[in-house]
Amino acid sequence: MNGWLLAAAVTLGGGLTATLWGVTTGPLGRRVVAQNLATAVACPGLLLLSQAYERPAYVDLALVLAVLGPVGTLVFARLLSDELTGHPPRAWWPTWTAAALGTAVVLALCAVTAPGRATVKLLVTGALLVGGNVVAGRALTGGIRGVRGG
Amino acid sequence: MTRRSTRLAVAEVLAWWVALGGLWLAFINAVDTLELAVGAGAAGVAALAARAARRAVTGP
Amino acid sequence: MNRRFRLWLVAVGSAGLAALLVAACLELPDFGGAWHPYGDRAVRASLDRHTANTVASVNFDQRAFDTLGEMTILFAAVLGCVVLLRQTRDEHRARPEPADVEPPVRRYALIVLPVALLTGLYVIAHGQLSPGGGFQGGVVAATALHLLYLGADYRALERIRPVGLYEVGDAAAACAYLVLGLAGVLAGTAFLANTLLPYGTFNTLSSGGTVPLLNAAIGMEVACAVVVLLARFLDQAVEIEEESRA
Amino acid sequence: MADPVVVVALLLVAGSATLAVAVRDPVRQALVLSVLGVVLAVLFTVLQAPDVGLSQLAVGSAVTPLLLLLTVRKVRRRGQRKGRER
Repeated sequence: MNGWLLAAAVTLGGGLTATLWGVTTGPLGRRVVAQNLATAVACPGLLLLSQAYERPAYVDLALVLAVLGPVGTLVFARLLSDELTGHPPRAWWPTWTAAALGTAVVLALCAVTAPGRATVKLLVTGALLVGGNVVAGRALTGGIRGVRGG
Repeated sequence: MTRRSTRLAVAEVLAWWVALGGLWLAFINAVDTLELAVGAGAAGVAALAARAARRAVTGP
Repeated sequence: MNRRFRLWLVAVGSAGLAALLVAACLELPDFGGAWHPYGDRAVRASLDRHTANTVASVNFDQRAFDTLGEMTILFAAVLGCVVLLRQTRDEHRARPEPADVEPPVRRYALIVLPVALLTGLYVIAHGQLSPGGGFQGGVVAATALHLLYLGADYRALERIRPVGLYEVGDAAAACAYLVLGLAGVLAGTAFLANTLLPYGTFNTLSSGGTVPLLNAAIGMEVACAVVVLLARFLDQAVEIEEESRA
Repeated sequence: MADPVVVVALLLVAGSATLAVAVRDPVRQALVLSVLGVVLAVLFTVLQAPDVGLSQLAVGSAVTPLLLLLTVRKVRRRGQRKGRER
Protein backbone atom coordinates (compact mmCIF):
# COMPACT_ATOMS: atom_id res chain seq x y z
CA MET A 1 0.00 0.00 0.00
CA ASN A 2 1.77 3.12 -1.13
CA GLY A 3 0.85 6.77 -0.69
CA TRP A 4 -0.51 7.12 -4.22
CA LEU A 5 -2.93 4.25 -3.68
CA LEU A 6 -4.09 5.81 -0.43
CA ALA A 7 -4.59 9.15 -2.17
CA ALA A 8 -6.57 7.42 -4.93
CA ALA A 9 -8.72 5.58 -2.37
CA VAL A 10 -9.48 8.81 -0.48
CA THR A 11 -10.19 10.80 -3.65
CA LEU A 12 -12.42 8.16 -5.20
CA GLY A 13 -14.12 7.11 -1.98
CA GLY A 14 -14.85 10.62 -0.73
CA GLY A 15 -15.49 12.29 -4.07
CA LEU A 16 -17.67 9.62 -5.61
CA THR A 17 -19.69 9.14 -2.42
CA ALA A 18 -20.43 12.88 -2.41
CA THR A 19 -21.29 12.66 -6.13
CA LEU A 20 -23.60 9.75 -5.55
CA TRP A 21 -25.36 11.58 -2.74
CA GLY A 22 -25.76 14.65 -4.94
CA VAL A 23 -27.01 12.79 -7.97
CA THR A 24 -29.77 10.90 -6.14
CA THR A 25 -31.21 13.69 -3.99
CA GLY A 26 -32.57 17.16 -4.50
CA PRO A 27 -33.81 19.02 -7.57
CA LEU A 28 -32.71 18.21 -11.11
CA GLY A 29 -30.28 21.15 -11.25
CA ARG A 30 -28.30 19.77 -8.36
CA ARG A 31 -28.25 16.29 -9.86
CA VAL A 32 -26.76 17.36 -13.18
CA VAL A 33 -24.03 19.31 -11.38
CA ALA A 34 -23.24 16.18 -9.36
CA GLN A 35 -23.08 14.17 -12.58
CA ASN A 36 -20.54 16.66 -13.94
CA LEU A 37 -18.61 16.24 -10.69
CA ALA A 38 -18.30 12.46 -11.23
CA THR A 39 -15.91 13.02 -14.16
CA ALA A 40 -13.98 15.70 -12.32
CA VAL A 41 -13.36 13.35 -9.37
CA ALA A 42 -12.89 10.03 -11.16
CA CYS A 43 -10.35 11.33 -13.69
CA PRO A 44 -7.79 12.45 -11.06
CA GLY A 45 -8.55 9.21 -9.23
CA LEU A 46 -7.67 7.17 -12.33
CA LEU A 47 -4.46 9.18 -12.79
CA LEU A 48 -3.49 8.45 -9.17
CA LEU A 49 -4.26 4.75 -9.71
CA SER A 50 -2.04 4.69 -12.80
CA GLN A 51 0.79 6.16 -10.72
CA ALA A 52 0.10 3.80 -7.80
CA TYR A 53 0.24 0.68 -9.97
CA GLU A 54 3.21 2.12 -11.92
CA ARG A 55 1.45 1.49 -15.20
CA PRO A 56 1.72 4.53 -17.50
CA ALA A 57 -0.64 2.85 -19.98
CA TYR A 58 -3.52 3.34 -17.52
CA VAL A 59 -3.31 7.09 -18.21
CA ASP A 60 -5.28 6.31 -21.39
CA LEU A 61 -8.38 5.69 -19.25
CA ALA A 62 -8.08 9.10 -17.63
CA LEU A 63 -7.52 10.64 -21.06
CA VAL A 64 -10.66 9.06 -22.51
CA LEU A 65 -12.66 10.08 -19.44
CA ALA A 66 -11.36 13.65 -19.68
CA VAL A 67 -12.49 13.76 -23.32
CA LEU A 68 -15.85 12.01 -23.00
CA GLY A 69 -17.00 12.95 -19.48
CA PRO A 70 -17.79 16.59 -20.29
CA VAL A 71 -19.43 15.39 -23.53
CA GLY A 72 -21.75 13.28 -21.38
CA THR A 73 -22.61 16.33 -19.28
CA LEU A 74 -23.28 18.30 -22.48
CA VAL A 75 -25.78 15.57 -23.42
CA PHE A 76 -27.73 16.33 -20.26
CA ALA A 77 -27.28 20.09 -20.65
CA ARG A 78 -28.70 19.98 -24.15
CA LEU A 79 -31.53 17.51 -23.80
CA LEU A 80 -32.67 18.75 -20.38
CA SER A 81 -32.31 22.45 -21.19
CA ASP A 82 -36.09 22.96 -21.00
CA GLU A 83 -36.23 21.67 -17.44
CA LEU A 84 -33.05 23.47 -16.45
CA THR A 85 -33.85 26.95 -17.77
CA GLY A 86 -36.62 27.37 -15.18
CA HIS A 87 -34.31 26.62 -12.26
CA PRO A 88 -30.71 26.94 -13.43
CA PRO A 89 -28.34 25.20 -11.03
CA ARG A 90 -26.20 27.66 -9.10
CA ALA A 91 -23.37 25.59 -7.78
CA TRP A 92 -20.06 26.93 -8.89
CA TRP A 93 -18.09 25.98 -5.82
CA PRO A 94 -18.20 22.19 -6.45
CA THR A 95 -17.08 22.72 -10.04
CA TRP A 96 -14.18 24.95 -9.03
CA THR A 97 -13.21 22.67 -6.13
CA ALA A 98 -13.12 19.71 -8.52
CA ALA A 99 -11.11 21.76 -11.03
CA ALA A 100 -8.62 22.61 -8.28
CA LEU A 101 -8.40 18.92 -7.34
CA GLY A 102 -7.73 17.95 -10.95
CA THR A 103 -5.06 20.63 -11.32
CA ALA A 104 -3.37 19.64 -8.06
CA VAL A 105 -3.27 15.94 -8.98
CA VAL A 106 -1.96 16.59 -12.49
CA LEU A 107 0.76 18.93 -11.20
CA ALA A 108 1.77 16.47 -8.47
CA LEU A 109 2.04 13.66 -11.03
CA CYS A 110 4.02 15.90 -13.40
CA ALA A 111 6.44 16.62 -10.57
CA VAL A 112 7.23 12.93 -10.03
CA THR A 113 7.37 11.79 -13.68
CA ALA A 114 10.52 12.34 -15.67
CA PRO A 115 10.00 15.29 -18.02
CA GLY A 116 9.12 14.13 -21.50
CA ARG A 117 6.18 12.90 -23.51
CA ALA A 118 4.42 11.49 -20.46
CA THR A 119 4.39 14.95 -18.85
CA VAL A 120 2.82 16.50 -21.94
CA LYS A 121 0.19 13.74 -22.00
CA LEU A 122 -0.64 14.41 -18.33
CA LEU A 123 -0.89 18.14 -18.98
CA VAL A 124 -3.15 17.58 -22.00
CA THR A 125 -5.38 15.31 -19.91
CA GLY A 126 -5.53 17.91 -17.15
CA ALA A 127 -6.33 20.72 -19.57
CA LEU A 128 -9.08 18.69 -21.26
CA LEU A 129 -10.51 17.74 -17.86
CA VAL A 130 -10.55 21.18 -16.27
CA GLY A 131 -11.58 23.01 -19.43
CA GLY A 132 -14.27 20.46 -20.20
CA ASN A 133 -15.72 20.58 -16.72
CA VAL A 134 -15.86 24.36 -16.56
CA VAL A 135 -17.48 24.56 -20.01
CA ALA A 136 -19.93 21.77 -19.16
CA GLY A 137 -20.78 23.58 -15.92
CA ARG A 138 -21.41 26.72 -17.92
CA ALA A 139 -23.59 24.80 -20.39
CA LEU A 140 -25.65 23.54 -17.44
CA THR A 141 -26.20 27.03 -16.04
CA GLY A 142 -27.95 28.34 -19.11
CA GLY A 143 -25.30 27.90 -21.79
CA ILE A 144 -27.76 26.13 -24.07
CA ARG A 145 -31.23 27.61 -24.46
CA GLY A 146 -34.19 27.37 -26.72
CA VAL A 147 -33.89 23.69 -27.60
CA ARG A 148 -37.34 23.01 -28.95
CA GLY A 149 -37.01 20.84 -31.99
CA GLY A 150 -33.26 20.57 -32.36
CA MET B 1 -13.24 29.30 -54.93
CA THR B 2 -10.64 32.01 -55.29
CA ARG B 3 -6.95 31.52 -54.73
CA ARG B 4 -7.11 33.42 -51.46
CA SER B 5 -9.79 31.19 -50.01
CA THR B 6 -7.90 28.09 -51.17
CA ARG B 7 -4.82 29.35 -49.40
CA LEU B 8 -6.82 30.04 -46.25
CA ALA B 9 -8.35 26.56 -46.33
CA VAL B 10 -4.94 24.91 -46.75
CA ALA B 11 -3.54 27.02 -43.92
CA GLU B 12 -6.41 26.07 -41.62
CA VAL B 13 -6.04 22.34 -42.28
CA LEU B 14 -2.24 22.55 -41.97
CA ALA B 15 -2.45 24.35 -38.64
CA TRP B 16 -4.79 21.69 -37.27
CA TRP B 17 -2.59 18.94 -38.73
CA VAL B 18 0.52 20.26 -37.00
CA ALA B 19 -1.27 20.73 -33.67
CA LEU B 20 -2.90 17.29 -33.75
CA GLY B 21 0.33 15.66 -34.93
CA GLY B 22 2.04 17.14 -31.89
CA LEU B 23 -0.75 15.74 -29.71
CA TRP B 24 -0.21 12.28 -31.25
CA LEU B 25 3.50 12.53 -30.39
CA ALA B 26 2.51 13.24 -26.80
CA PHE B 27 0.17 10.22 -26.68
CA ILE B 28 2.59 7.56 -27.96
CA ASN B 29 5.50 6.19 -25.95
CA ALA B 30 7.96 5.10 -28.64
CA VAL B 31 8.70 6.81 -31.94
CA ASP B 32 9.40 4.88 -35.12
CA THR B 33 8.68 5.37 -38.80
CA LEU B 34 5.41 3.46 -38.89
CA GLU B 35 4.19 5.25 -35.77
CA LEU B 36 4.92 8.62 -37.39
CA ALA B 37 3.16 7.59 -40.61
CA VAL B 38 0.04 6.39 -38.79
CA GLY B 39 0.10 9.53 -36.62
CA ALA B 40 0.35 11.76 -39.68
CA GLY B 41 -2.61 9.97 -41.27
CA ALA B 42 -4.76 10.12 -38.13
CA ALA B 43 -3.91 13.79 -37.57
CA GLY B 44 -4.81 14.46 -41.21
CA VAL B 45 -8.23 12.82 -40.82
CA ALA B 46 -8.88 14.74 -37.60
CA ALA B 47 -7.71 18.02 -39.18
CA LEU B 48 -10.10 17.58 -42.12
CA ALA B 49 -12.89 16.81 -39.65
CA ALA B 50 -12.02 19.95 -37.68
CA ARG B 51 -12.34 22.12 -40.77
CA ALA B 52 -15.53 20.41 -41.88
CA ALA B 53 -17.05 20.92 -38.43
CA ARG B 54 -16.04 24.59 -38.32
CA ARG B 55 -17.53 25.17 -41.76
CA ALA B 56 -20.74 23.35 -40.83
CA VAL B 57 -21.23 25.67 -37.84
CA THR B 58 -19.99 29.08 -38.96
CA GLY B 59 -20.26 28.75 -42.73
CA PRO B 60 -17.39 28.78 -45.23
CA MET C 1 -51.51 -20.55 -14.80
CA ASN C 2 -52.63 -18.15 -12.12
CA ARG C 3 -50.60 -15.55 -10.28
CA ARG C 4 -49.89 -17.71 -7.28
CA PHE C 5 -48.57 -20.60 -9.35
CA ARG C 6 -46.32 -18.26 -11.30
CA LEU C 7 -44.90 -16.83 -8.08
CA TRP C 8 -44.18 -20.33 -6.82
CA LEU C 9 -42.50 -21.20 -10.10
CA VAL C 10 -40.27 -18.10 -9.86
CA ALA C 11 -39.48 -18.85 -6.21
CA VAL C 12 -38.49 -22.46 -6.93
CA GLY C 13 -36.42 -21.47 -9.96
CA SER C 14 -34.66 -18.66 -8.11
CA ALA C 15 -33.93 -20.88 -5.12
CA GLY C 16 -32.40 -23.53 -7.40
CA LEU C 17 -30.31 -20.95 -9.22
CA ALA C 18 -29.18 -19.40 -5.94
CA ALA C 19 -28.18 -22.82 -4.57
CA LEU C 20 -26.17 -23.61 -7.72
CA LEU C 21 -24.47 -20.21 -7.71
CA VAL C 22 -23.53 -20.50 -4.03
CA ALA C 23 -22.19 -24.01 -4.64
CA ALA C 24 -20.15 -22.72 -7.58
CA CYS C 25 -18.83 -19.75 -5.57
CA LEU C 26 -17.61 -22.05 -2.80
CA GLU C 27 -15.47 -23.90 -5.34
CA LEU C 28 -13.96 -20.75 -6.85
CA PRO C 29 -10.25 -20.03 -6.34
CA ASP C 30 -9.54 -17.35 -3.73
CA PHE C 31 -9.92 -13.69 -4.66
CA GLY C 32 -6.58 -12.26 -5.71
CA GLY C 33 -4.84 -15.64 -5.55
CA ALA C 34 -1.80 -16.59 -7.59
CA TRP C 35 -3.30 -19.57 -9.44
CA HIS C 36 -4.45 -18.54 -12.96
CA PRO C 37 -4.35 -21.59 -15.25
CA TYR C 38 -6.06 -19.83 -18.16
CA GLY C 39 -4.33 -16.49 -17.66
CA ASP C 40 -0.86 -18.01 -17.67
CA ARG C 41 -1.50 -19.84 -20.93
CA ALA C 42 -3.07 -16.78 -22.56
CA VAL C 43 -0.11 -14.60 -21.55
CA ARG C 44 2.35 -17.18 -22.89
CA ALA C 45 0.53 -17.43 -26.22
CA SER C 46 0.31 -13.64 -26.46
CA LEU C 47 4.03 -13.19 -25.77
CA ASP C 48 4.84 -15.89 -28.35
CA ARG C 49 3.12 -13.73 -30.93
CA HIS C 50 4.74 -10.47 -29.75
CA THR C 51 1.44 -8.92 -28.65
CA ALA C 52 2.02 -6.66 -25.64
CA ASN C 53 -1.64 -6.38 -24.62
CA THR C 54 -2.81 -9.88 -23.76
CA VAL C 55 -6.47 -8.86 -23.94
CA ALA C 56 -5.99 -7.81 -27.57
CA SER C 57 -4.29 -11.13 -28.24
CA VAL C 58 -7.23 -13.01 -26.72
CA ASN C 59 -9.79 -10.92 -28.61
CA PHE C 60 -8.19 -10.79 -32.03
CA ASP C 61 -5.95 -13.85 -32.15
CA GLN C 62 -6.77 -16.66 -29.70
CA ARG C 63 -10.50 -15.97 -29.75
CA ALA C 64 -10.81 -14.01 -33.00
CA PHE C 65 -13.77 -16.15 -34.02
CA ASP C 66 -15.72 -15.01 -30.93
CA THR C 67 -15.02 -11.41 -31.88
CA LEU C 68 -16.46 -12.14 -35.31
CA GLY C 69 -19.64 -13.24 -33.52
CA GLU C 70 -19.71 -10.08 -31.39
CA MET C 71 -19.22 -7.94 -34.46
CA THR C 72 -22.09 -9.72 -36.17
CA ILE C 73 -24.30 -9.08 -33.14
CA LEU C 74 -23.58 -5.35 -33.28
CA PHE C 75 -24.13 -5.34 -37.03
CA ALA C 76 -27.46 -7.13 -36.69
CA ALA C 77 -28.56 -4.88 -33.83
CA VAL C 78 -27.86 -1.75 -35.84
CA LEU C 79 -29.58 -3.25 -38.88
CA GLY C 80 -32.62 -3.98 -36.72
CA CYS C 81 -32.65 -0.40 -35.43
CA VAL C 82 -32.42 0.99 -38.96
CA VAL C 83 -35.41 -1.11 -40.01
CA LEU C 84 -37.49 -0.39 -36.90
CA LEU C 85 -36.80 3.34 -36.69
CA ARG C 86 -37.31 4.19 -40.37
CA GLN C 87 -39.76 6.88 -41.36
CA THR C 88 -43.12 5.22 -41.91
CA ARG C 89 -45.89 6.38 -44.23
CA ASP C 90 -47.91 8.16 -41.52
CA GLU C 91 -44.94 10.22 -40.32
CA HIS C 92 -43.45 13.43 -41.64
CA ARG C 93 -40.27 15.38 -41.02
CA ALA C 94 -40.31 18.66 -39.14
CA ARG C 95 -37.49 21.16 -39.42
CA PRO C 96 -35.84 21.47 -36.01
CA GLU C 97 -35.22 25.03 -34.89
CA PRO C 98 -31.58 25.79 -34.09
CA ALA C 99 -30.77 26.01 -30.39
CA ASP C 100 -29.14 29.04 -28.84
CA VAL C 101 -25.71 27.86 -27.70
CA GLU C 102 -23.32 30.22 -25.92
CA PRO C 103 -20.04 30.88 -27.80
CA PRO C 104 -17.74 29.23 -25.19
CA VAL C 105 -19.69 25.98 -25.38
CA ARG C 106 -19.63 26.05 -29.18
CA ARG C 107 -15.91 26.83 -29.26
CA TYR C 108 -15.29 23.96 -26.84
CA ALA C 109 -17.20 21.58 -29.12
CA LEU C 110 -15.27 22.70 -32.21
CA ILE C 111 -11.88 22.32 -30.48
CA VAL C 112 -12.55 19.04 -28.68
CA LEU C 113 -14.14 17.34 -31.73
CA PRO C 114 -10.83 16.77 -33.57
CA VAL C 115 -9.02 16.01 -30.31
CA ALA C 116 -11.59 13.35 -29.40
CA LEU C 117 -11.43 11.93 -32.93
CA LEU C 118 -7.64 11.72 -32.67
CA THR C 119 -7.94 10.06 -29.26
CA GLY C 120 -10.28 7.48 -30.75
CA LEU C 121 -7.90 6.77 -33.62
CA TYR C 122 -5.01 6.51 -31.13
CA VAL C 123 -6.92 3.99 -29.01
CA ILE C 124 -7.74 1.92 -32.13
CA ALA C 125 -4.17 1.99 -33.48
CA HIS C 126 -2.58 1.05 -30.15
CA GLY C 127 -5.01 -1.72 -29.28
CA GLN C 128 -2.28 -4.37 -29.27
CA LEU C 129 0.07 -2.24 -27.13
CA SER C 130 -1.97 -0.47 -24.46
CA PRO C 131 -5.48 -0.80 -23.02
CA GLY C 132 -8.11 -0.25 -25.67
CA GLY C 133 -8.71 -1.49 -29.15
CA GLY C 134 -11.16 -1.31 -31.98
CA PHE C 135 -14.34 -1.27 -29.95
CA GLN C 136 -13.33 1.37 -27.42
CA GLY C 137 -11.65 3.63 -29.96
CA GLY C 138 -14.51 3.27 -32.42
CA VAL C 139 -17.05 4.42 -29.83
CA VAL C 140 -14.85 7.39 -28.86
CA ALA C 141 -14.45 8.43 -32.51
CA ALA C 142 -18.19 8.13 -33.15
CA THR C 143 -19.00 10.14 -30.03
CA ALA C 144 -16.62 12.86 -31.21
CA LEU C 145 -18.77 13.60 -34.27
CA HIS C 146 -21.85 14.11 -32.11
CA LEU C 147 -20.19 16.98 -30.29
CA LEU C 148 -21.40 18.97 -33.25
CA TYR C 149 -25.01 18.23 -32.29
CA LEU C 150 -24.43 18.82 -28.58
CA GLY C 151 -22.36 21.99 -28.91
CA ALA C 152 -23.89 23.54 -31.98
CA ASP C 153 -26.80 22.42 -34.04
CA TYR C 154 -28.47 19.33 -35.45
CA ARG C 155 -28.25 20.76 -38.97
CA ALA C 156 -24.49 21.17 -38.60
CA LEU C 157 -24.16 17.52 -37.64
CA GLU C 158 -26.23 16.48 -40.65
CA ARG C 159 -23.92 18.46 -42.92
CA ILE C 160 -20.80 16.48 -41.97
CA ARG C 161 -22.47 13.11 -41.50
CA PRO C 162 -23.76 11.47 -44.68
CA VAL C 163 -25.44 8.45 -43.07
CA GLY C 164 -25.39 6.40 -46.29
CA LEU C 165 -21.61 6.57 -46.38
CA TYR C 166 -21.37 5.31 -42.80
CA GLU C 167 -23.71 2.43 -43.60
CA VAL C 168 -21.41 1.44 -46.46
CA GLY C 169 -18.40 1.82 -44.17
CA ASP C 170 -20.02 -0.43 -41.59
CA ALA C 171 -20.60 -3.19 -44.13
CA ALA C 172 -17.16 -2.75 -45.70
CA ALA C 173 -15.40 -3.05 -42.34
CA ALA C 174 -17.39 -6.18 -41.47
CA CYS C 175 -16.35 -7.63 -44.85
CA ALA C 176 -12.72 -6.67 -44.21
CA TYR C 177 -12.74 -8.72 -41.01
CA LEU C 178 -14.14 -11.73 -42.89
CA VAL C 179 -11.64 -11.31 -45.74
CA LEU C 180 -8.75 -11.20 -43.26
CA GLY C 181 -10.09 -14.41 -41.78
CA LEU C 182 -10.45 -16.07 -45.17
CA ALA C 183 -6.92 -15.00 -46.11
CA GLY C 184 -5.75 -17.37 -43.40
CA VAL C 185 -7.63 -20.21 -45.11
CA LEU C 186 -6.15 -19.32 -48.50
CA ALA C 187 -2.67 -19.20 -46.97
CA GLY C 188 -3.15 -22.85 -46.03
CA THR C 189 -3.81 -22.64 -42.28
CA ALA C 190 -7.20 -21.92 -40.69
CA PHE C 191 -9.92 -19.28 -40.59
CA LEU C 192 -8.67 -16.21 -38.68
CA ALA C 193 -5.41 -17.97 -37.76
CA ASN C 194 -2.68 -15.45 -36.99
CA THR C 195 -0.05 -16.92 -39.30
CA LEU C 196 -0.31 -14.53 -42.21
CA LEU C 197 2.07 -11.75 -41.25
CA PRO C 198 5.40 -11.64 -39.41
CA TYR C 199 4.97 -11.00 -35.69
CA GLY C 200 7.30 -7.99 -35.74
CA THR C 201 9.22 -6.38 -32.89
CA PHE C 202 7.57 -6.62 -29.47
CA ASN C 203 5.86 -3.40 -28.29
CA THR C 204 5.84 -1.58 -31.63
CA LEU C 205 2.90 -0.66 -33.83
CA SER C 206 3.64 -3.43 -36.34
CA SER C 207 3.78 -6.25 -33.76
CA GLY C 208 1.20 -8.99 -33.35
CA GLY C 209 0.71 -10.19 -36.92
CA THR C 210 -2.90 -9.65 -38.01
CA VAL C 211 -4.02 -8.26 -34.63
CA PRO C 212 -3.62 -4.57 -35.58
CA LEU C 213 -5.42 -5.10 -38.89
CA LEU C 214 -8.36 -6.87 -37.26
CA ASN C 215 -8.37 -4.10 -34.64
CA ALA C 216 -8.61 -1.47 -37.35
CA ALA C 217 -11.46 -3.33 -39.07
CA ILE C 218 -13.39 -3.59 -35.79
CA GLY C 219 -12.66 0.07 -35.03
CA MET C 220 -14.17 1.20 -38.31
CA GLU C 221 -17.12 -1.16 -37.96
CA VAL C 222 -17.96 0.04 -34.46
CA ALA C 223 -17.49 3.73 -35.28
CA CYS C 224 -19.77 3.50 -38.32
CA ALA C 225 -22.30 1.34 -36.46
CA VAL C 226 -22.58 3.80 -33.56
CA VAL C 227 -22.92 6.75 -35.94
CA VAL C 228 -25.72 4.99 -37.84
CA LEU C 229 -27.43 3.94 -34.61
CA LEU C 230 -27.34 7.46 -33.15
CA ALA C 231 -28.45 8.90 -36.49
CA ARG C 232 -31.62 6.78 -36.36
CA PHE C 233 -32.31 7.76 -32.75
CA LEU C 234 -31.68 11.45 -33.50
CA ASP C 235 -33.94 11.23 -36.54
CA GLN C 236 -36.78 9.91 -34.43
CA ALA C 237 -36.28 12.27 -31.51
CA VAL C 238 -35.60 15.46 -33.44
CA GLU C 239 -37.12 15.30 -36.90
CA ILE C 240 -39.76 12.66 -37.41
CA GLU C 241 -43.25 13.45 -36.18
CA GLU C 242 -46.42 11.43 -36.43
CA GLU C 243 -49.16 12.78 -38.67
CA SER C 244 -52.08 13.92 -36.60
CA ARG C 245 -55.01 11.69 -37.36
CA ALA C 246 -57.50 14.27 -38.54
CA MET D 1 -9.40 -8.68 -0.07
CA ALA D 2 -6.55 -6.86 1.59
CA ASP D 3 -6.72 -3.97 -0.82
CA PRO D 4 -8.80 -1.09 0.58
CA VAL D 5 -9.18 0.48 -2.87
CA VAL D 6 -10.96 -2.67 -4.07
CA VAL D 7 -13.30 -2.52 -1.08
CA VAL D 8 -14.05 1.17 -1.73
CA ALA D 9 -14.76 0.51 -5.41
CA LEU D 10 -16.98 -2.49 -4.67
CA LEU D 11 -18.99 -0.53 -2.08
CA LEU D 12 -19.42 2.36 -4.52
CA VAL D 13 -20.63 0.02 -7.27
CA ALA D 14 -23.07 -1.68 -4.92
CA GLY D 15 -24.38 1.68 -3.71
CA SER D 16 -24.75 3.34 -7.10
CA ALA D 17 -26.29 0.25 -8.73
CA THR D 18 -28.88 0.01 -5.94
CA LEU D 19 -29.65 3.72 -6.22
CA ALA D 20 -29.94 3.48 -10.01
CA VAL D 21 -32.69 0.91 -9.48
CA ALA D 22 -34.32 2.86 -6.65
CA VAL D 23 -34.68 6.11 -8.62
CA ARG D 24 -37.89 5.86 -10.65
CA ASP D 25 -37.88 8.75 -13.14
CA PRO D 26 -36.04 7.70 -16.35
CA VAL D 27 -34.24 11.04 -16.74
CA ARG D 28 -32.90 10.98 -13.19
CA GLN D 29 -32.13 7.31 -13.63
CA ALA D 30 -29.97 8.20 -16.65
CA LEU D 31 -27.99 10.57 -14.43
CA VAL D 32 -27.37 7.89 -11.81
CA LEU D 33 -26.57 5.40 -14.57
CA SER D 34 -23.85 7.63 -15.97
CA VAL D 35 -22.28 7.91 -12.50
CA LEU D 36 -22.58 4.13 -12.17
CA GLY D 37 -20.67 3.80 -15.44
CA VAL D 38 -17.79 5.88 -14.09
CA VAL D 39 -17.75 3.92 -10.80
CA LEU D 40 -17.72 0.62 -12.70
CA ALA D 41 -14.79 1.82 -14.81
CA VAL D 42 -12.92 2.58 -11.58
CA LEU D 43 -13.72 -0.92 -10.26
CA PHE D 44 -12.43 -2.55 -13.45
CA THR D 45 -9.24 -0.48 -13.26
CA VAL D 46 -8.70 -1.43 -9.63
CA LEU D 47 -9.16 -5.11 -10.57
CA GLN D 48 -6.46 -4.62 -13.26
CA ALA D 49 -8.84 -4.89 -16.21
CA PRO D 50 -8.23 -1.54 -17.94
CA ASP D 51 -9.54 -2.80 -21.30
CA VAL D 52 -12.96 -3.48 -19.82
CA GLY D 53 -12.80 -0.18 -17.94
CA LEU D 54 -12.10 1.67 -21.16
CA SER D 55 -15.07 -0.03 -22.87
CA GLN D 56 -17.27 1.00 -19.96
CA LEU D 57 -16.06 4.60 -20.13
CA ALA D 58 -16.46 4.81 -23.90
CA VAL D 59 -20.01 3.47 -23.89
CA GLY D 60 -21.27 4.70 -20.52
CA SER D 61 -20.16 8.30 -20.44
CA ALA D 62 -21.83 9.76 -23.53
CA VAL D 63 -23.50 7.22 -25.83
CA THR D 64 -25.81 5.55 -23.28
CA PRO D 65 -27.14 8.83 -21.78
CA LEU D 66 -27.65 10.18 -25.30
CA LEU D 67 -29.65 7.12 -26.40
CA LEU D 68 -31.73 7.17 -23.20
CA LEU D 69 -32.53 10.88 -23.28
CA LEU D 70 -33.38 10.82 -26.99
CA THR D 71 -35.80 7.97 -26.31
CA VAL D 72 -37.35 9.87 -23.39
CA ARG D 73 -37.77 12.95 -25.56
CA LYS D 74 -39.47 10.97 -28.34
CA VAL D 75 -41.86 9.29 -25.92
CA ARG D 76 -42.70 12.60 -24.23
CA ARG D 77 -43.33 14.36 -27.52
CA ARG D 78 -45.66 11.60 -28.59
CA GLY D 79 -47.44 11.88 -25.22
CA GLN D 80 -47.86 15.64 -25.68
CA ARG D 81 -49.33 15.16 -29.15
CA LYS D 82 -51.75 12.56 -27.91
CA GLY D 83 -52.73 14.89 -25.05
CA ARG D 84 -53.42 17.75 -27.46
CA GLU D 85 -55.56 15.64 -29.76
CA ARG D 86 -57.75 14.44 -26.95
